[in-house]
Amino acid sequence: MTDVAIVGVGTTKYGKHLDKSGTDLAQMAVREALNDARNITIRDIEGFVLSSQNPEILQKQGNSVNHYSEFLGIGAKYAARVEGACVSGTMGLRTGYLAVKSGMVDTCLVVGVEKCYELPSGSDIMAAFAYVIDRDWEAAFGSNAPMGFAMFATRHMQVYGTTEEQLATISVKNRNFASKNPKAHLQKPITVEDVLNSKPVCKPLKLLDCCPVSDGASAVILARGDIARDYTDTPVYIRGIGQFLVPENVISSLSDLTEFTALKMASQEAYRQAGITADDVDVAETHDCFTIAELLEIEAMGFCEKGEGGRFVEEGQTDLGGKVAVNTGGGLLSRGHPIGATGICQASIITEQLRGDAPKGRQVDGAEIGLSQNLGGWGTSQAVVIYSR
Amino acid sequence: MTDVAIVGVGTTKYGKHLDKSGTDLAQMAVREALNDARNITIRDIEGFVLSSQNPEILQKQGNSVNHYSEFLGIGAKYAARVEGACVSGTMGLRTGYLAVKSGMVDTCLVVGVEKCYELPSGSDIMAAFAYVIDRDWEAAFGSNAPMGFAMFATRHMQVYGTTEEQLATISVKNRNFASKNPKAHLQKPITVEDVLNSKPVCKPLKLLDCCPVSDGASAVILARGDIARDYTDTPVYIRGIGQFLVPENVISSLSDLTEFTALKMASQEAYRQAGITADDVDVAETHDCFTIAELLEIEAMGFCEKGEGGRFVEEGQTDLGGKVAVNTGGGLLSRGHPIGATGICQASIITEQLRGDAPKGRQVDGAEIGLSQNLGGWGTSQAVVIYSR
Amino acid sequence: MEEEREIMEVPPRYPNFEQTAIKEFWDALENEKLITTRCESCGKIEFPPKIICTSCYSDDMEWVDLPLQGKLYSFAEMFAVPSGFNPPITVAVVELENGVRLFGHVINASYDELKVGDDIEITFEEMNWFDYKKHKYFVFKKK
Amino acid sequence: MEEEREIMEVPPRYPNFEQTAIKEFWDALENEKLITTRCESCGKIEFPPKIICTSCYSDDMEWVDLPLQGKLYSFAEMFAVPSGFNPPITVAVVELENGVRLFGHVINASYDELKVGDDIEITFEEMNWFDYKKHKYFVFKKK
Ligand SMILES: [Zn+2]
Ligand SMILES: [Zn+2]
Repeated sequence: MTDVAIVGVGTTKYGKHLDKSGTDLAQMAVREALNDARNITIRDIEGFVLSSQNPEILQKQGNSVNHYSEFLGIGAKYAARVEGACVSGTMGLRTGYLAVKSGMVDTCLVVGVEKCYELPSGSDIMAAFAYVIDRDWEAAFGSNAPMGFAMFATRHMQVYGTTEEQLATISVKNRNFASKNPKAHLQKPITVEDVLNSKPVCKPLKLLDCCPVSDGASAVILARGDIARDYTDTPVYIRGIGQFLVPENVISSLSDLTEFTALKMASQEAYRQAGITADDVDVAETHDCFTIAELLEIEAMGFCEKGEGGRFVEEGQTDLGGKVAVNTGGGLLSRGHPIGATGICQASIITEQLRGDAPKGRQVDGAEIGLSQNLGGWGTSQAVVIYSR
Repeated sequence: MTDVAIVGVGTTKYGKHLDKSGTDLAQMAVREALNDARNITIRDIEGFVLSSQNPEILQKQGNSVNHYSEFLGIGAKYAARVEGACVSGTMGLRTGYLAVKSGMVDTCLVVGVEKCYELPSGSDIMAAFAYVIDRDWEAAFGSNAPMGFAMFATRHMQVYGTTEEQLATISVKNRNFASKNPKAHLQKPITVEDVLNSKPVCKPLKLLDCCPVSDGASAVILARGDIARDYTDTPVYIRGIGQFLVPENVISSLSDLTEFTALKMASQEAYRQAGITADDVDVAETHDCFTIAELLEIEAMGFCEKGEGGRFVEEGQTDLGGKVAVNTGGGLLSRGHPIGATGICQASIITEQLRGDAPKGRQVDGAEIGLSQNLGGWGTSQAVVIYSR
Repeated sequence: MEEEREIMEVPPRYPNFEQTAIKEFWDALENEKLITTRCESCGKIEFPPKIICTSCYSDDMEWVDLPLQGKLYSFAEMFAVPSGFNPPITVAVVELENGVRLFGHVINASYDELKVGDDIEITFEEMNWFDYKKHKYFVFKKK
Repeated sequence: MEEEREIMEVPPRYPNFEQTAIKEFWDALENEKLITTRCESCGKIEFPPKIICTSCYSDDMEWVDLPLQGKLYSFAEMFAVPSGFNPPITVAVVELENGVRLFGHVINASYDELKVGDDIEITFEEMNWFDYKKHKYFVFKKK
């Protein structure tokens, strides 16, 4: 079967876009992706995947793939809106990848978008996000996104001795990267003390352990490997995609709250397809919706041993010059997390890294193998992508 | 690439299931599909696609693919919730097909489900359905599903002389089929007069030109063609799937309100893949959400000429013994339309036909080539599947 | 014979007239002017208005007036309507002289009084919106 | 330093206690009994209760009592809570003696007073629900 390459990427700034609609943001991201590629117009693209998590509640708009197709001017012989809560972006990327890989289409546009600040208040936005949680068995009792990850944090801390300071290190590192990314939502550097002193959201997690709410859109154009160079001199190839969804959704149904079990399986599958091991990864964008998530991810993907994540980040092994640079775009923690867009943005950041186009202070020297990892639910739905030039 | 076969199908009765949740209905459909196949348990299935249109609004539940995975007990190495309004089911079927076709998984469960009657009133349900319409440029002025199809009906009637009696014929035929389908929502036979005398919903469409609101779930198990006979003696193969989404969504943006332009393209693609023409189709399940829709579909798919649909149905060409039997399961008009489930149910009805298992009065003698057609939006998002033994 | 089926709510009627990249459009309506965007790069006139051309993807968009005359392209009469409206409502798609099509309410004719091709004039009326205020929007009048 | 971020609403709290295939479960709670389903075919005990076994797909399910003793598996303390709750709320996952795990509120301890493995007793308290009435649900008490 054909290879699949990324031939164009685009992303809006992430943040509060009060004067832009979801379709405005999507148009801006796609415009950038079309300009990033060459010899391609919107009419040349055969497939269209839209990743958006909850436009129904956030924007009071359904049938989003058709709604967006009108505003993007795209006609498509394969089209789908793909949703899996926070992993919507990479689920969509993988679905577009399958459409190209299977020969169904030669090119596919994958757009991730979330428009949150259209709702009148922060409370309404948080209520919208709580829809991802099982309604009857968990959300009914007040559960929200920080809660589930705090449960992981508590148990990891008590079983392995992980500290709040170690978690804070992750937030500080990612903000430092974001300070060099003009498209990041939060760009002002912070210290470990800032994180520790920020107000509690859900103990043991504090405000600066949590990603902000962001509007934004990101887009990638996929093409068959054998025509990729028609559209760019620097195609970035998808070498493997692993995914796993476990039959666990309510927080009390999860088999182990010290690890992302589904991620172990997804990453092993991605490595197998790409013919690599964790040691080969030079740069990774991971799903740090909360600091504890990044820690669990570097363990599950085998960058360090289980339980060793705290020490590993403390040693700077996930910073530039460490064993593997993690979240050089600023991560969800600082770049922001417009839900459906996140997985697509990760792909665009890895593309920039593998082209060698990231700015000083963020570029990983000689990066050859990139990885992106995106999750949904309580880490119960996971996807990992491996990329190289 | 491998062939893809349907090796098991299951569907709940469609109708009001006041004491069943969406997950209850999905379990019931999957149980039937597992029992319909052999040598397979839920743990043997590698992929999982969930098609559900609007559980966010209808059930106040997001991340549905993970929510359902827990209740279905399915772990999956490819998983996605696929949504495209009323075409969600066939979008999901095609996405599962791609996952098998590309070699990513050997088997894939595709489940379509919609639970509507959890909302407290019919008004709330109708409000939920109106989310599929463009919010700012159409729904804001009161547009609803019957409205868009009534616009097609008006223009088709004025341009081609199609009559309300001809449209009524479609509803009568489909109810007659439904009277022999114990899983149909509405089973009591009706007459042309009943249709003409039913109260106006949106002129020129009356209540019996419109499908009811239904709860229900349907499931199919897909397998690689070379292992299909491990699971059934009567695999039904997917010979082609064509899809088209046009960049038109607001009713005033549609280029032609006398035809389903996207369906002409989707059906031609499906025929091309299967190596057939419209004349080869023996039995078709089409998306008759409103009577006018079935008429536009038989024209767009080439069963008759454009503008000739009214005469064609009047002559009984879409009934048993006619040129092509259409909606032998009762159609959306009578079987019901639990949105995300519809495309999957169509596949199960065609499977039954091609196995020769439909009851007398519904079975098409010697049916060899089956077709299902599903749409979203104002017919602007279309999918067509061709099946044979 | 059939079970009774209640019909119709609708999502809150939503355009935000202040926080939008097309505020000019809503402001113009308040002054009974109907405008949309034209791409300065390829000339495409689009409705609804866009910030980027859906054809050539230029972001060089200008506001232009739309003609206030057109012909009836299709129509329907809604008996089941969302709360906030009084049934029946006649709605239509109207094709303007420059080919642009609009969707809206017909204020002076019912279904049986209309036929495809009828001459239509665009005028303006106040409607209820999500902000619980009345705002002007265009409507159709059979000539 | 950071912009202020308001937190938390939640969707309406929803279980429908009448129109459900697991009415026995909700009725039992009203009587301060905690039950769930056991598959008579393979013996699997599942929580939440199911109408069909997620393992062997039998629909031969029986109601069984759950033990009212367990150990703290993990916990958190929510300072930002949906309307209808008073922060802070301590929440936990508790593993019962038979291995089944439950999620709920801890009513007699804050975060700093708890550790993984603590002995927990299940008791019952009234909570507000979507029907604007109070209904009993299980809660956790540190021994
Ligand atoms: Zn242009
Ligand atoms: Zn069992």
